[in-house]
Amino acid sequence: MNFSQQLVNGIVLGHAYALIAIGWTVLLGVARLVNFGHGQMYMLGAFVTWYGVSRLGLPYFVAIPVAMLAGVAVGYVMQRVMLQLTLKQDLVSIMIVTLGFGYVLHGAAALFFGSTGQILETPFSTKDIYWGDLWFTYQDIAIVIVAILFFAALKYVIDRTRIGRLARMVAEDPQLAQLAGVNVRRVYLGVFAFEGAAVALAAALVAPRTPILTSMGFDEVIITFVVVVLGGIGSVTGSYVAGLALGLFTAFFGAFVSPAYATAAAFAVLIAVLVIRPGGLAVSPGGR
Amino acid sequence: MSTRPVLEATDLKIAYGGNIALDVPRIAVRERELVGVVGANGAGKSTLVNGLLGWSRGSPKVSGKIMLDGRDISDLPPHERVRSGLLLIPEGKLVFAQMTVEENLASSVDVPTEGQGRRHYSSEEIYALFPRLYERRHHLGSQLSGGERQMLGIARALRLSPRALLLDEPSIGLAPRLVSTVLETVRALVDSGLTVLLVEQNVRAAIEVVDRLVLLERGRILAEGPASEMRDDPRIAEAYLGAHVA
Amino acid sequence: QAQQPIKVGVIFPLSGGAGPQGQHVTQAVQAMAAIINESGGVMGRQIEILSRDDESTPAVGVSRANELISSGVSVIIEGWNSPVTLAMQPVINRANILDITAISKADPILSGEGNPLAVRLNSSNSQDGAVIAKYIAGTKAKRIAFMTENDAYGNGAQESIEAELKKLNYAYDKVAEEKFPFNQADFRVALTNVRAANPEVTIAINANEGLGMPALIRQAKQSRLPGQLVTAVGTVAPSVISVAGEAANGVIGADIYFPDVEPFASNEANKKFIAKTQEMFKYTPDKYMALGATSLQVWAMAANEVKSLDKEPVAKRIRGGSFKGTIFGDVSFAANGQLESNHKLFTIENQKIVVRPASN
Amino acid sequence: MSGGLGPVLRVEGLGVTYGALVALDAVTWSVDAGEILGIIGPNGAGKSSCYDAVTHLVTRRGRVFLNGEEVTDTAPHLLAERGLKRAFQQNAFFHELTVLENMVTVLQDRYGTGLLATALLPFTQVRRRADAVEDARQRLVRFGIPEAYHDLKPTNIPYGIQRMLSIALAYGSGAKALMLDEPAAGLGGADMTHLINLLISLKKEGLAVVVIEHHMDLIMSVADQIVVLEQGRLLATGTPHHIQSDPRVLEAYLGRAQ
Amino acid sequence: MKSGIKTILFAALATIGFFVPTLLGGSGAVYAACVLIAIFAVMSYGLDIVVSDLGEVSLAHTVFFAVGAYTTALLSASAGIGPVLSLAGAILMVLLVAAALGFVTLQLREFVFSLVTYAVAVVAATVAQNWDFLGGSDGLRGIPAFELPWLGFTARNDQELWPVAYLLLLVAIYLVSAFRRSKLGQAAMMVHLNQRLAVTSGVDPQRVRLQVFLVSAPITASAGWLYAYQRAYISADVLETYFLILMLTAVVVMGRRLLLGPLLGVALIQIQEKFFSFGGYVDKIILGSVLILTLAFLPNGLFGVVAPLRNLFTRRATPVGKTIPERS
Ligand SMILES: Nc1ncnc2c1ncn2[C@@H]1O[C@H](COP(=O)(O)OP(=O)(O)OP(=O)(O)O)[C@@H](O)[C@H]1O
Ligand SMILES: Nc1ncnc2c1ncn2[C@@H]1O[C@H](COP(=O)(O)OP(=O)(O)OP(=O)(O)O)[C@@H](O)[C@H]1O
Ligand SMILES: [Mg+2]
Ligand SMILES: [Mg+2]
Repeated sequence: MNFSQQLVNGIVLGHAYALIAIGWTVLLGVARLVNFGHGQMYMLGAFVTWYGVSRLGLPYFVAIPVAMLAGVAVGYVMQRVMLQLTLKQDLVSIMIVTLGFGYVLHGAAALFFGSTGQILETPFSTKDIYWGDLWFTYQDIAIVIVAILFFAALKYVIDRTRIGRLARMVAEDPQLAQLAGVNVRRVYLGVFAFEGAAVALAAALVAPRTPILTSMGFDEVIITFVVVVLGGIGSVTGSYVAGLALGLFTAFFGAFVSPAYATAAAFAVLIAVLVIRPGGLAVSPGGR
Repeated sequence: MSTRPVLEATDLKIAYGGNIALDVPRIAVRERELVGVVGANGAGKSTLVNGLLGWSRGSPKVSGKIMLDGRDISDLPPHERVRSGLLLIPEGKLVFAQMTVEENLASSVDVPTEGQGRRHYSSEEIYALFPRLYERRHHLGSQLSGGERQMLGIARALRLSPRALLLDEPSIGLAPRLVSTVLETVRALVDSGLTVLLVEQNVRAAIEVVDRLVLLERGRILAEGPASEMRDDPRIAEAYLGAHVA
Repeated sequence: QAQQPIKVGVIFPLSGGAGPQGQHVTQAVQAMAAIINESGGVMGRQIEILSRDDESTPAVGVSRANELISSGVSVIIEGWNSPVTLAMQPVINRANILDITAISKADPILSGEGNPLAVRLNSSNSQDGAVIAKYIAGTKAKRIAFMTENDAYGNGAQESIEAELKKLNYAYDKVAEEKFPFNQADFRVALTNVRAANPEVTIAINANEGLGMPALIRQAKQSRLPGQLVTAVGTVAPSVISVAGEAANGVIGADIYFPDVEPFASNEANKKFIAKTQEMFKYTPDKYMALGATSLQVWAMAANEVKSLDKEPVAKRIRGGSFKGTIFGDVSFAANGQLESNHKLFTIENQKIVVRPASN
Repeated sequence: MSGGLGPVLRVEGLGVTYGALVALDAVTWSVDAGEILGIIGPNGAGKSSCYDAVTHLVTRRGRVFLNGEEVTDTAPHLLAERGLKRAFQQNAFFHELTVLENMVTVLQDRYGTGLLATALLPFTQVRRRADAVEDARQRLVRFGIPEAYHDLKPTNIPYGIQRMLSIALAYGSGAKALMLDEPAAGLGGADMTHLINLLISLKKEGLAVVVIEHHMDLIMSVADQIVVLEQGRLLATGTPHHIQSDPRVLEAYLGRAQ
Repeated sequence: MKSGIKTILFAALATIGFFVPTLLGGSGAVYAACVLIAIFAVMSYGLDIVVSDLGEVSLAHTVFFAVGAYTTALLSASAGIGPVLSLAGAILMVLLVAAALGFVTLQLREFVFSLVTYAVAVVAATVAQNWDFLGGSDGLRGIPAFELPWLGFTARNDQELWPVAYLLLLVAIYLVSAFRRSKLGQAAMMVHLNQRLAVTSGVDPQRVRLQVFLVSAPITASAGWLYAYQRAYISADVLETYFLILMLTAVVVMGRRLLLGPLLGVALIQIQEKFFSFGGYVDKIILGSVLILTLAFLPNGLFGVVAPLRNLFTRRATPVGKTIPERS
């Protein structure tokens, strides 16, 4: 086994996981909403980027914001439809409605983009870096940098700014938030639009690593779920750490044991962790 | 004391399902006035103050016209009414449990710090009013005692630069010493320029501070008048001023 | 009554990851049906194709099979995923309808448990193992690595390659063996392990043509995997090459059907089939399509001969029997219903499959 | 009745800490059958924490005795089974059920049938259910919740009635010791009178009642004994009369003499 | 009293239900569809009491289904054991599994609970796919026909299997309704709606959760039991999301806590899939849209649309009568 190469694999993978999870971290932790269509939104982000780059001939850097805009639109529409459920905080229904959106997105994307595999090529993904025995791409570097910046910015916004506080107020008690002058609907719409943009950005960055299919998205939603819960619902730092830990675990479990059982093993560890610490890895001050 | 009403509602009718919980032809609060609303449990006091803001945890049907400083606000959603200076401190849950006292007090939206009759309260002023909150400022809302929550609820509303304040039973859960403190604070706030509609169960304490008193029963106004006159009203005296004192 | 068309059921995945291939196979069957109908049909009757989508899900496949059974089909041609085939077999068998498996590779399909009169056209794992083993022996490479899909197909394929190597008395070192799940798309971790073992030949066994195989080929190239990359029989179709792009160049594989290579190139039945498919669907058939079409062709030949549409006589004619003039040329079936096939090695050059002349 | 055999509920050296904050420190009190114990003290004195400590909802120091038996380590739901019931300072309901259903539900320990019995003897279940509904109605009325409110959701009835419902739910199918946390908060007029009558009738039944209250008229008129807490510590204990004139209590809690 | 009328009504409904396939023409496809609807409905009822009564979204019910199916397959195919004993075996096995799972998830709530149960399903799928004892990814074959020799009963096709499936369905529905009226069902509701109040009313939440699991799992497992006979082949695909989504959708789409909700939900989905299919993708769009539209715009579920009939099907059909309005 090549330890340093696996370390690189794990770090890149971990940042990719964290990046994919970021939208849901905000959604679940900050606004106490779930989105089981997250995986399909990821898929859509990847395909819109791909369509922009390889069919419309847009530069990668233009295709990314286009994909993010598409994500915003989808997120907005979803929340617009679910607003009543959201205001009622009917989580079980929200879970299933978002699952329904995932289905619709998958079906529609397959009809529009077809169901054959595609490669999303970017100026970074084709540039390999060989460093002694190590191999990675510029795309990998971009993923790590963007993930770190994104998480830092998010942490700052949620903890220190008014927008973050607004979202937390709405998350806890939307009706009480109204009395503080907060436009609750707008916050919900905004949080979902953010989720759409964030997952599209993640897709545009991470999807070039592997071929893309319109039927993908399942693994992404599961990984996200694990990251968010393991990180302690609501904790931005927690989900960064959990994402990184999951990436490293996947790499080293694959290296020492077998990639065949990596997912199952990750889940087994997750079960163990949650049984011992129901709140996940993060410690929030004062306890939740 | 000016006579122009700051807050005025006409033909206010509120119904839950088919049941009319409130039917008030006119109620008004003038500039720098402290109006008390009293009545038995279920009389519709909360329904009234919530209705003025268009806010509810249930889903009532509200009709009627509500004016704030001569401006019709009947069609505004609750958060817009809040932004234009009409503040409500509801009954029951008042604080964000997952936020610290400090965060609860940090302003959530842009409100004019000064404006037509609006008064801005800095955190220093707030902490001076409620020293206990200062001691607890790093605690989460969920860790506060009942009385501490009540104080934080009032303090939060003050931070939003109120023009008129709707207070629903602020004395619930307060130690006797604090009840008078809070009511005196409310009186002082009014004297310094605020307009307040106060719902209070503790009539004996309330009548000491209010300018006018409104007696609600089954959703209707039964009596209304200056505090000094109402004190002698038999309907008040008998039911609320010491009938049960042993 | 005699002029009522004969209904033929076709069940493949038409949606999902395997959807595109399933659609192509269905089209190939339709092309073959057109050819048969033009030449007089089966027992003087026309064939009508009823196609269904199994969504790669056994439960859905079973539903679809039931549907076709109650609409009165005389034969069902099915099978992309082995579990779907295995689930449908007992249902079709109980309804006493002939079941021809075109592609699914699992060995139990022919075990007789689900269907005592099973017929399958795609090559079996053991047939496939031999050709790869022979190639390895030919290269004299000693350091061999396996990257294997961790399921019945992948493990079976690897086993049969190793068994064939043993039969050849070929000594080698298995320097790495990486297993991964079917839907894996990121092989960097596994490749890092393989690369560290410095193999001379790496054998990739991955039937996920839409995702896994092209991903594996690309990432192997990018990570500078040393030695020769060899893919298991039938896992590299033109669609894989088109996704893998330039990274596919140099990869070695083996397969049983190449539309434009001898002996197929001059085979009249094959030429007709290719022409028809191109005419109807603007598409040059690949192996899977050829297998689907041949399933129908063989069934039609057998039914015409025994003058019956019943399951038993037709199945008995096919199992252990020989047919002349099919798309695959003159073919014969083993007694258990397995089509005997001929393998050819190929190399990918300039993103095209080039059959290696040395192999037969 | 356990009369004569010592206090129904006794706590010894109860202490609660939240992180660095000592919310309750070495508090001891007891209440007999047919007695009402009042607990008063400034906001944040640790009164509610004291209840949480008694009912084992927080980790705490000290010992708890119920009917003379030590129950310090008994699980919260078992305490309830043994007759120690409590209400919360914030109203607690089953929000999606109606008032009546709320009451029927807490009577399950008396009227509920096991799964097997329900499946095998459906008619018995139907009968018992009907009995439960009838009993629930009567109990609600007794606790001051008129029939008109029985079919509404708890949050849709006036706050004062909600308080009474909380008490009724806490009492459930019966109790030996009942702990109420500010039952009069938000009550006025006739409802207050009703509450006083209710407390007195519970007391007459031989129940041991503990009441946290800020409402001085109420507590002074019904309590037999009063415990005053301040900053987690016991400041004073005694009869209402005694407490009302204690200078420490006046200073810490009651404010200027009334 | 009213309950008498209700009993008669339900009996009539149950009798008519048996003849539904005949009324629909009695073709093979109809029987196949009806048997599957019955099996999947039973499967969903197990989940229903966890989702609707305990208020937790369990994603591990496919595991219970699979345990039922695999146990049956192993017992009947390799050990030659008949349906009655294989049912007993399946229930025994699933009780063990459910107890273990219930124990592990005692402390967990909401998303965390959902995730852990999902994790269990993924681990189970990996085990099923790789353990040769369970047939690995090729699955288990050779399950014999459903046969009760002492009754002279053999079910070789769906038509012959229908009485068994229908009986199983009736039993499941009856059990669920009994559960809801029992102490345990009420306790589950209490824990769901207000745990603190439940505790101070003498309910032990952890025990209730565990018990609900132990009631729910055998219901779902018995569906797996019959499914094994119906399909005669079991593989790891029973742990796939197909069944999970089917169950979840069925439980919520008609409106929650309706006794006949899961049955009607399953029927709706299966009928669409079997008789009004527009291909995988369009079907996905349809199913997704139905979920979105019903849950987002019909607060009482699809069934709320036919409100006048509702009282017949409500959970608390007992003499509390009209005094208890439905949750909205
Ligand atoms: N969400 C609701 N749905 C239905 N009816 C309601 C709702 N809220 C209040 N009501 C009814 O409206 C009437 C007035 O209630 P309200 O809460 O305004 O009384 P209140 O005077 O504030 O009483 P309290 O002093 O107890 O707080 C009551 O009869 C009550 O049943
Ligand atoms: N969960 C908790 N975590 C941290 N501190 C807490 C917690 N619960 C209560 N406290 C603190 O403990 C102290 C005592 O609280 P408690 O609720 O017992 O007061 P109380 O006497 O009931 O007051 P009130 O009359 O206002 O209800 C308070 O200062 C409160 O802030
Ligand atoms: Mg009120
Ligand atoms: Mg308290």
